[in-house]
Amino acid sequence: MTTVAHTPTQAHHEPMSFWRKYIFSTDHKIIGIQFLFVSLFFLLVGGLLAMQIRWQLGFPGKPMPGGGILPETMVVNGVILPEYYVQLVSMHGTFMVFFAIMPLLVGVYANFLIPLKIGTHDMAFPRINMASFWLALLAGLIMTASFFVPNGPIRSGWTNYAPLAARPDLSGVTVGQMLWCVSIVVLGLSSVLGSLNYITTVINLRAPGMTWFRMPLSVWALFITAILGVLALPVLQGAAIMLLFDNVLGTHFFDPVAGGQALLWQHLFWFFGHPEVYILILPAMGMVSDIIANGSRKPIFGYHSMVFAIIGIAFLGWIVWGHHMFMSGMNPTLGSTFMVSTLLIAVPSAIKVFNWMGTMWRGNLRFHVPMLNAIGFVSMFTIGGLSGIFMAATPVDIPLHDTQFIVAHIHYVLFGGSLFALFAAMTYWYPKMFGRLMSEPLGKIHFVLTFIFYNLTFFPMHIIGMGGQMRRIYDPTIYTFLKPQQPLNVFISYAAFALFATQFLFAFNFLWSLKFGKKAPQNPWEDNGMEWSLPNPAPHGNWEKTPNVYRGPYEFSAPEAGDKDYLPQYLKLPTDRDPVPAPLPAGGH
Amino acid sequence: MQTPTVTDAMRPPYPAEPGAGVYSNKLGMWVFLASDVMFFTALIGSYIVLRFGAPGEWAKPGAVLNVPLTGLNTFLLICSSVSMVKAYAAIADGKKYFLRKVPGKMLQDGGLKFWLLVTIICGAGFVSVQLVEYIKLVGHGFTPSGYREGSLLAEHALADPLKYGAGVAGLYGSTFFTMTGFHGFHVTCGVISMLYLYFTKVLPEKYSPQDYRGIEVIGLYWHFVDLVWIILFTIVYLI
Amino acid sequence: MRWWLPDAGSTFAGPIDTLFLAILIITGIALVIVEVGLITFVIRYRARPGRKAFYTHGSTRAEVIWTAIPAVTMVALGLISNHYWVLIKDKKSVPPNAYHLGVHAKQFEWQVTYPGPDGKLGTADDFTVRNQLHVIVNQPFAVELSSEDVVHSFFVPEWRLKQDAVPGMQITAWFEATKTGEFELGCAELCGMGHYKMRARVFVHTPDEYKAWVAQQAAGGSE
Amino acid sequence: MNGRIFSVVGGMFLLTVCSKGDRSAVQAAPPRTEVSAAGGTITGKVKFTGAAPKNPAIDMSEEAACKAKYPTTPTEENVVAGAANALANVFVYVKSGVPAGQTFPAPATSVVLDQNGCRYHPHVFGIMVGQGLEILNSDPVLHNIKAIAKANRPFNVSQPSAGMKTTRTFAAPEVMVNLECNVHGWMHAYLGVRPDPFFAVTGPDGSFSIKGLPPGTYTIEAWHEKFGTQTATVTIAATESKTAHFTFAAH
Repeated sequence: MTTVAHTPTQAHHEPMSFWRKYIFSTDHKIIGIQFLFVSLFFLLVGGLLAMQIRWQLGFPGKPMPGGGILPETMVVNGVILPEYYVQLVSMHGTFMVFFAIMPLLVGVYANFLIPLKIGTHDMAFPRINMASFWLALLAGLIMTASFFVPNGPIRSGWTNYAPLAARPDLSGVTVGQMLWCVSIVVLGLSSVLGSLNYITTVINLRAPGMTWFRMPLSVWALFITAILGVLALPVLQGAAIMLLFDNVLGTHFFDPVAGGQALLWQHLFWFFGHPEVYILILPAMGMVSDIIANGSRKPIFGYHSMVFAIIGIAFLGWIVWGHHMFMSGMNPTLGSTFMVSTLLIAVPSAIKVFNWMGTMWRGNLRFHVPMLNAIGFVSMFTIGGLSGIFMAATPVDIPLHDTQFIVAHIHYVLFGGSLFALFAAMTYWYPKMFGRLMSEPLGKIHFVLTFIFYNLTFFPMHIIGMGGQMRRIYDPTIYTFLKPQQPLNVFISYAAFALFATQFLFAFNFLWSLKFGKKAPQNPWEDNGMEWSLPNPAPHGNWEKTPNVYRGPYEFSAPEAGDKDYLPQYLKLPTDRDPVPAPLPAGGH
Repeated sequence: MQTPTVTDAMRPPYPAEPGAGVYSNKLGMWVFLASDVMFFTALIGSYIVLRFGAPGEWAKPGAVLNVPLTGLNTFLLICSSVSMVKAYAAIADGKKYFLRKVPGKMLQDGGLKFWLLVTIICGAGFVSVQLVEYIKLVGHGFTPSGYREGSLLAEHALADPLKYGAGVAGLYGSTFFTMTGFHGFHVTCGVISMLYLYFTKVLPEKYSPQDYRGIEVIGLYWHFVDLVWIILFTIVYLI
Repeated sequence: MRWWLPDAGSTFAGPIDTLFLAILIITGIALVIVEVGLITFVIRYRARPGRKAFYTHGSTRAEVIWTAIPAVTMVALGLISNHYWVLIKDKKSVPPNAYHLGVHAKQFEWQVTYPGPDGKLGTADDFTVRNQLHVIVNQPFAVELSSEDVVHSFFVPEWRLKQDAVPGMQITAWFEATKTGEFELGCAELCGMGHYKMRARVFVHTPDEYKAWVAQQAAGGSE
Repeated sequence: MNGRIFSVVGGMFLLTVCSKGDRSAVQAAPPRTEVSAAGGTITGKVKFTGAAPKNPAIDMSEEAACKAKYPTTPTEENVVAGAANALANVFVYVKSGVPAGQTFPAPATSVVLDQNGCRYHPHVFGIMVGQGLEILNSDPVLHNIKAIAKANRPFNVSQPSAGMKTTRTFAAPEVMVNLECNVHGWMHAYLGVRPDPFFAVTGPDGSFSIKGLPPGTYTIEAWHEKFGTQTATVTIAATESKTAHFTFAAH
């Protein structure tokens, strides 16, 4: 009835060459899948780096198995060198945050889900969307290249604090630092282009009937995340450019000798940093809300408060960055204000956790693999959120800052949070992407093993963090106050190796089901989302005619549904009237 | 796939309820400009923090930088904004594409082709003046890392450290070149995109009063870049 | 094996440990509520044939409850924490009778400057020792932190004291050791390849031991 | 449809995993002339006047492994005075006068710099351009060797455990390249990089000898880390031995 004037060229089905259809495709679903495979590769790279870190912390000074293949600038007689260790730590953080979790959450699921869930053909700007992927891949290649340049990659942590990162003579890193900065600028551009695409699509291209409060929480979360991305990434680009100029042009932004300020980098980085960590968790929260509602066969508990909680988190996220810098020599009164805002931001997260539990309360719980992972997310994210409160209370942050306690908090929120949600999301929308179902038993085994090994790996980190083990130290055994807890380091390393091995179960399940997975029925999870009105895998251009939306996304076990316990948004009941699109704005401008 | 009926591209697609009421290209450009505002906030914010936290006295306005020439240059950029508005008005109000005689009016009422060309020329002029300014400054010894030893400026700074802000010349150079450099980069991108639009859309007269989105979007970008320059000119050159 | 915070070694440790315990209890309760809730829901409400989920869109009363309780707890926590934060970190909280030492952090070592017999820092008789911090027990000390190259962080776990040493800034951190003996000072901020090796020994003396040490150092000998 | 995606994306994986750069950059050995075994020699003694300043003691109590290697408290080696005011650790080399066009092959054996007892052995030494410098760590303790050089590329290598060996070469002549360890602030070594073998370091008795010099007039320079440099000119007619003495003023 109403169409967008410039639907993509697939309108008249001229046969597109292999290259146009799969490599340089402008179809949001193909771009989502491209992001998926590239991000999973970088997730593997990040994991390999983590294993070397765990080897060094668990067995300092002992030759690492397989260490021989590394050049002698990194490993001598199999023993990891300190400069390579700080490179491992820096690159593990950089790859996981920028090239694994962020693209997996935003690159894959914003691209794949938004047009499908709001009932439109494609993104507002398909070509820009394609550019966003290729820029992200380019950024990843530049960052990977920094391993193979003289002096290797950066050595100043993924946070890249200034005087160390700005002075090659102090850090010993030359080309690697420049590549990091360039890669971050390119990634920033890719992320900004992607985010402006998602924002325009959600605002303008919603199907008739898909009002703001009929949008599923996953689309709300991805929409708010896109806003965070559009406003946060450019600040990091600016900071990275200043750092690049400090290294290359001899500028003095962060060089205290010539009047620059070392704290300036920390302020810029964390002003971006905190919205960034909410970019890393909000999409996970959104997708988990959808999956838990589906698994519980029950409408999400408190839809409106969940939406305002997401908006609350996003807004507060801009005024809390100082809690990363309580110890940095910043004025203590600033510490007090940032403490208050940080403590307040715990409230929306609490609201979300209780609402997820409210959804499961008196539900009819189906324990498919996505639901298991979603429950894993809720239980683990709770620990992550609560351990954040220890650092929000400034006096308690004094002994805990920059120790393994912070590392535990990061991994409980990022691994226990985003990665569990990603396992759920990947399994949940796998049929929509590839038309086949991932194996259910294998998925369950993977979940149980991951849940166990994950906790065995990261919970003890709280303990050694309380004991005072500092972050990013190459060999904890040279400190007498750390010797008594070295057995915990060894234990964590073994658990981490087991956790890494378990992930191959998921990888095998993922790749094997591509070809041999069970053929997926039309609506395998019996869900209400708009995407399930399309065949699996969804065709190019999605719907022939823009569908209508008749109700909210969470009408599970609705009385009108009769015997079935779900009521899809696109299903027209006899009592439903076709939605009339909003009147056009006057004058057309 | 249903054949797309050509509706007025300028209207936003029918959102389920009154959304922003802005067609997608313009909304996309507004969001991009928001991200660019954050980018310049990072640079200008750092400039302010560095300047107020600077240990020594900042260089006096006009000591190193050529304020009159840049003032003229700023005027040139403002004119290019005015000509951009004229170009937009020319196509939005259905005026002819090129110059047409208007009885009794001295300057014909120019169309899109004329005014967009004026904008491009002014923009390119601005960038080239800035480039010449850069070359002259570097020649005098003003580099991103401060005053080059043994250069003309270095001697001046020795002679009168207060006026030339000798103590914080490093910061002065760094902030000046980064901010104005990236602004210049944005202006260059604007000029290139206008040239691209000029040859692929304006000359073949693809725009019409029903659909002139490209002009409006590039106009938005141009006014943004002009606004940023006005801020930059004030805080870098004038104070 | 150590399972808890290091032993208390300074006047800060008491309040910080109690606050840590209080937060542990609050978060512990919240954690138990969530985890036990999840487990009971998983068991009680699992899908059984013929069962239908309870159709509800939520209840504002519940929302108000689990917004107000966390908010009130957080504000209370904030007020208590701020009291100790100002006590520890505020410049005006440095006790007037504190002994001042100069700690200069450099890539991969701590250079500690002692006031020497005349007790005043910055006079000719000051002497500097590498990687050794000597203080008197039950006597407030103020450490003036400076850094030569990159950001380091002065961290003594037993004293619950951590403060970054930032190049270009002079930051004072005060403490009052309550236990004699030998402890360790580590660097908590990544400062390059030797970050892990920036270890200095900390000696908490009785007043006369300290005087003897200072005299012996001033005479130029080393132990 | 899936098969295609799978194979395509597999291809992309290979694209992204670039092969490791080629490690062994073989150095092309330029053709060089042999040094005539006969030739002149320059010997001499280096003394200093005044009282030898006392070398500050090093407090190695933080590195038990190094402290154990010293019966008495070790001191820094700023001024190593031998008998009768003889000055050791003076780097004496031919600054100019080597007939142009004559190049000397870098010896195959490399110079060994040993880190033992948290000190560099030798403290001052010379090396030829292109000759290997083998840095050995015989302490079970982390040392990082930071070479501060202007003509050559600076490097900063770490050796966390005993038995580690790192080899470096220097491409350009430079007097002196400073070597230091950031973990032990007192560790310093000085390394003179010369294109020719005509250099020597004075022993405990302050004597040095430079052999194999073709006839010509040479300016000899003596460098000491604390007392600065002094020069002398010597003319070698045929295969004869000349002497050149230097006296530094102690300060």
